[in-house]
Amino acid sequence: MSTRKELLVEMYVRMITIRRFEERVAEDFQRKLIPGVVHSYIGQEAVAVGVCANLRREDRIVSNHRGHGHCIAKGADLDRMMAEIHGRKTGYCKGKGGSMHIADFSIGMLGANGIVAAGLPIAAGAAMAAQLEGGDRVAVVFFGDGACAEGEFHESLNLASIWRLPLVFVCENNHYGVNMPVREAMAVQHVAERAVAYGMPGRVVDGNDVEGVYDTSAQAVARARAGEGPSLLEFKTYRWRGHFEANTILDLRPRDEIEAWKEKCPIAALERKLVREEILSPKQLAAIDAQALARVEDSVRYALASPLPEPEDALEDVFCV
Amino acid sequence: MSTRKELLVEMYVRMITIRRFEERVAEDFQRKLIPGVVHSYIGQEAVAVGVCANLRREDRIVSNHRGHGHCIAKGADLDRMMAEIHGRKTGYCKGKGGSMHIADFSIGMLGANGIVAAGLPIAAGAAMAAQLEGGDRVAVVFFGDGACAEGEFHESLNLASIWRLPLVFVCENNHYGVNMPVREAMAVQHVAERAVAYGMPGRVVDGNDVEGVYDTSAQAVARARAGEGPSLLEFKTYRWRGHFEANTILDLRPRDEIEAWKEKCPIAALERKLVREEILSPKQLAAIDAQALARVEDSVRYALASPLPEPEDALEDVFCV
Amino acid sequence: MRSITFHQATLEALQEEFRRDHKTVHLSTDVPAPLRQEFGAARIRATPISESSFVGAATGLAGSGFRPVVNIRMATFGFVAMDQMVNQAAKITYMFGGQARFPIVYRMSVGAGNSMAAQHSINPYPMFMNVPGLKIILPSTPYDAKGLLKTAVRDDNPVMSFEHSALVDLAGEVPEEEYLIPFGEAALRRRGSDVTVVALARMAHFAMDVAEELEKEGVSMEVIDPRTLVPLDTQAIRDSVARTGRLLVVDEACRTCGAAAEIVSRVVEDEAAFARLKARPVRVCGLDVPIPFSPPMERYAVPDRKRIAAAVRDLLKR
Amino acid sequence: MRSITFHQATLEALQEEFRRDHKTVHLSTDVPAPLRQEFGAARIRATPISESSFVGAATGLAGSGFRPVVNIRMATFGFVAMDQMVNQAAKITYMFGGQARFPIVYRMSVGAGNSMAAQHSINPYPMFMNVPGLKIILPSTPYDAKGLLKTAVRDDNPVMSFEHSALVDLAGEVPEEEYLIPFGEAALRRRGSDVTVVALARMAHFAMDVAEELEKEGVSMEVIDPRTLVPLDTQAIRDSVARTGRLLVVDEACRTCGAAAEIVSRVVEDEAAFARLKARPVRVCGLDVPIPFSPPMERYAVPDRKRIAAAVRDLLKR
Ligand SMILES: Cc1ncc(C[n+]2csc(CCOP(=O)(O)OP(=O)(O)O)c2C)c(N)n1
Ligand SMILES: Cc1ncc(C[n+]2csc(CCOP(=O)(O)OP(=O)(O)O)c2C)c(N)n1
Ligand SMILES: [Mg+2]
Ligand SMILES: [Mg+2]
Repeated sequence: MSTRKELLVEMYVRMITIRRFEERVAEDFQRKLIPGVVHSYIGQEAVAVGVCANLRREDRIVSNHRGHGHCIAKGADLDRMMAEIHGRKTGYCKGKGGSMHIADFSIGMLGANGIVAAGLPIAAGAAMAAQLEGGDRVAVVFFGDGACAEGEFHESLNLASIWRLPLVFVCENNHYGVNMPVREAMAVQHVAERAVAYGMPGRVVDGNDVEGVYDTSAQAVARARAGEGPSLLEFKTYRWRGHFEANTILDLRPRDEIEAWKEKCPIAALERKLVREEILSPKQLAAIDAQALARVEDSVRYALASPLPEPEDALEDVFCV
Repeated sequence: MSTRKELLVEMYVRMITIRRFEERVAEDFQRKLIPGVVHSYIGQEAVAVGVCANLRREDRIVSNHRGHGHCIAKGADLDRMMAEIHGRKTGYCKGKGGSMHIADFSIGMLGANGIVAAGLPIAAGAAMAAQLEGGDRVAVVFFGDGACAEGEFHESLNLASIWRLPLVFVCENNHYGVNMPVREAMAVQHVAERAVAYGMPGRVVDGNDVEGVYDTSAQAVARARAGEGPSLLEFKTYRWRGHFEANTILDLRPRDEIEAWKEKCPIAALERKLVREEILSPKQLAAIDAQALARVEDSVRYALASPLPEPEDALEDVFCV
Repeated sequence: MRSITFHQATLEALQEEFRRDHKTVHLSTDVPAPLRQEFGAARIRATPISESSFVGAATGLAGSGFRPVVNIRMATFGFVAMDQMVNQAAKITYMFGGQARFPIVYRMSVGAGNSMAAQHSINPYPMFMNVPGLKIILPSTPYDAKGLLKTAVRDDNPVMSFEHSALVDLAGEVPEEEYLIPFGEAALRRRGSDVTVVALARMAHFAMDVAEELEKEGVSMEVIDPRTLVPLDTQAIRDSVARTGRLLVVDEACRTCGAAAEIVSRVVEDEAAFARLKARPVRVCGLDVPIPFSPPMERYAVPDRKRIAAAVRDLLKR
Repeated sequence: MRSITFHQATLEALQEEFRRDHKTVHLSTDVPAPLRQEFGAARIRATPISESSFVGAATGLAGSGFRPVVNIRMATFGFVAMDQMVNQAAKITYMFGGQARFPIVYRMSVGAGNSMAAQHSINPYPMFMNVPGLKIILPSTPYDAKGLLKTAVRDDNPVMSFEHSALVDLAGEVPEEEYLIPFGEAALRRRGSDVTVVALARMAHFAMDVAEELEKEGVSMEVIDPRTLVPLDTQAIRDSVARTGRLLVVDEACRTCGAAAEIVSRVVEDEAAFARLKARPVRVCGLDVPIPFSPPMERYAVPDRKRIAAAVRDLLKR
């Protein structure tokens, strides 16, 4: 297969893995196997995958509360992710972080974050590190439309632009921050319009079209690698499930809006394309899907077979020694 | 005299009063009569005066660390200002606030502020109050170019725009935040370019031309009164003195730049105009100046004749009862 | 008497106060539907996720004659608006020489117990106790929550209401008739003669359970719930210790520089209480660690009934 | 030995550490010229006035293998970046299960005495002591400032250095040779047998003056300067109190939930120290008020030598 085709297949593998992972997490959460809260990435898979397909292992990403997709797209290990989500000792954070705080520094995944917009300054620091290192590493930060109202959005875009940091700002505009529609949270139509306030390029792209996501972020990443500075990319997308897997917050979004977006499923779209362009047959697709599902099931088995932390483990890691 | 002429004279009176007040404050600070620090407004008089000439007593303003000019322009009492700056019991804040925290709620001056950009959200609240009151009151907030890098700048402009608050954002771009040139603090040329990120009008104006300041802010104030929402005005100006009256921070700005801006003195420009258009004779100007000086001298006498607070007064006003 | 939940009690408090005073306004990222319905979108505002802006706006509103109630939701979200609370609202009355009133209520939910991990399980009220100019309430029952919150809305100063997330669904008796609870009056939850246990928020319930349990062993525990931390009813605590001779303070917040340290200090620095102490005062607090996610560790990081009982038994050995 | 100022000592500390480790970087709104000259504009960055962004960037730098030093200047400016310190940097090592190191130094100047009024005169270190995951140093001499700051730069965790503005120009002996001061070791400033005075930052100097004065009255004061608050050398303080039987804690920070409350609590909850106490422990702290501007009130709001001496005399009456 040509490189482009390989890329599409590879992206498909990642997307379907995220989907199956998230479905299982939601299921296990409803079955009360998972403590705390989890924010599902279902519906937004094309963004994480399309962006991260441009990244190398040594590039760094910073994520937000809805971070599972970013982790998987950057190459995180499903077993250790699932173990962390289940609060096991074998998890990425030894059970200290849970869904909202998964990180894998060895693959440049600098952490999910429970505070809206808090990842942006951290990513600016990671990009500054890349700049000081002198190579062509880049950093990418993922955040939602809701985060764009926070001061740290502004401060980080400003800092990145004046220092020409090799940083790509990826706004996943899923049209809501919890139940607040983004059109009520800002007086402009697109988040990316704000790029002009920082003298950086801004792009608005269909976030459910993984190829479009890939191509747009390829440009931004290339620009960053070339030392030409940051970009602001806005990917329009939608989350299929409630704000998080818990019934403490009602989902007030219109039913038909949700259904309409499900019709625009990024995975189904890619499947159609792969079949249409005869890159993969429906049978091959099914096999990949089955494999992803098996990987996810393995990860659950791994998690459930892993020990819970000892209570006294709580005392460790406050400081590193 | 026609209204326009009266306006120019009135603005001249205010500007020269600010100038003489600030000169005296600087002098008394150097003579160690004034405790703490004071941030001089000299050079920027046209901004406060041009803007506030559009305001009514019941309109509200919020100021920053460089607040004396805003106070005087809004109609504050020189005696109580000077007494406060000298830490006297008769001062606006009973000596508790000093130069950086002068307020006079009775004339809608909601306070200077020692924290850069902290006044912007407070002003948004004052504007929201005006909106809830249902009349046509407006709020104005003054801040420097340096404040535009803070998150609160962004958050407040966003909040004001989505709620169409009757608020005028007045950026006094004096080209530096302490020694940081604004061109290094942002990647765009004008602060006002950022207005597009909030769907509000932005204007860049010569801040040393009081008429221009007046006319531009008249439009913004009218817009706010009409319920059409906020505006971002940027007035280019310059401070003549160091960041504050204390030698703990060096002034690293180029000497010739400072001198060049002194040539563009907003008061001298207005004086030339008043004489040229035969609104006032040089003699009348001198009389007004002398009167302003006398008012300032009176205020110093008032301050110095006023008692210092008792030590135990420190215990009062933590809470109001 | 009828029984309602903590959540309902706080909602009722706001409804009553918002009916009473049309200058009240409400700001939060998620709008409480009953308030929006009754008082309209102008007074009950849905804000973007920009806490500094709407916490700061509350100060401007208050300084302009309104009485804002800001629901920050989880206390952790308040850190991005910290300056507007501790450096502006807390100091502004004082800095301006008392010339204006700043009636603001900040509501924040706190507490561990739901596996929300380090950022979402904090109890930061001790940090705010160190900031003069903020009143602080910490109710543990629906009754107190309603009465204190109503008082908070009427207070002319910034008041922070910390509400433990594990108590939200707790039901308790609340009269139909209106009432207010003054600040600075501790609730004596249980009389006892052997030991004074000062227990905050959720810990007050744990302490009551332990008191019942230990009664069987012949231990007579006095349980005091301060209810408000600023002002703190120091006298009630000192008097109690002067009677029992023993002090245990139980707080879920982190130990170092916590509320418990303050309470211990206020007791021991009092001549009378100090003279009567039969044993060293003891603190049972949250460990000095961020709250871990996984339940076994999370449970270990905060006080439980067992730890409280053990501390009481140990105290009585002396 | 040569004598240099506190300011020079901290500058030297950074110069030495920045020479030693090229992964060190410096972020601040105003650039220290000697550092910029020696280490260049890439490592010594002038930031815009946007504290959240550069305090947060320090975390990203640290997580990427660098060792940032952030000079926030006045501690009060740190409140706009509070989340990045207490909710990110402090918790991140823990939340991520210790998989990465976050060596960050935050420098903040604190303290009243210059008529800078409420917002610019604060001592917020007690607030940060309540946050697990932050180490805290509070030097009072040029010698300590240099030795502790060097240790801070080499520490693999977030360290906050609080530096009292009134001490900046204080001169003191500092050796030419390199040295480090470990965290958690209090300095015994003066041996004495009648009373233990634990005094923080500027107050350590006041306490020494008072000790000299009271010596004439036959009073033997022991003066302990903890130097680091997290970790705190609890043992040294307890041991001293066990010897003297009397404790006075002097701190300029606000009293409620302050460092003094923590120190008092750590002493009284210790069996041995409690048993030896001859008198109630006493705190002399900053009043629970925002710092007022005008000098007579400002002086009244913070402890002075007279108040310390009076407290010692009073303690010895018992
Ligand atoms: C500072 C802060 N405020 C509020 C919250 C609560 N909160 C968590 S996620 C969220 C919505 C975020 O919306 P968006 O950025 O669009 O991300 P999405 O959930 O849509 O992916 C909110 C309000 C928080 N975590 N942090
Ligand atoms: C949050 C915060 N950071 C830093 C400071 C210190 N500071 C006081 S004024 C100032 C410069 C402000 O520049 P600008 O906004 O342009 O106002 P100007 O002084 O030029 O009038 C700085 C950095 C502060 N007061 N608050
Ligand atoms: Mg969203
Ligand atoms: Mg400026």
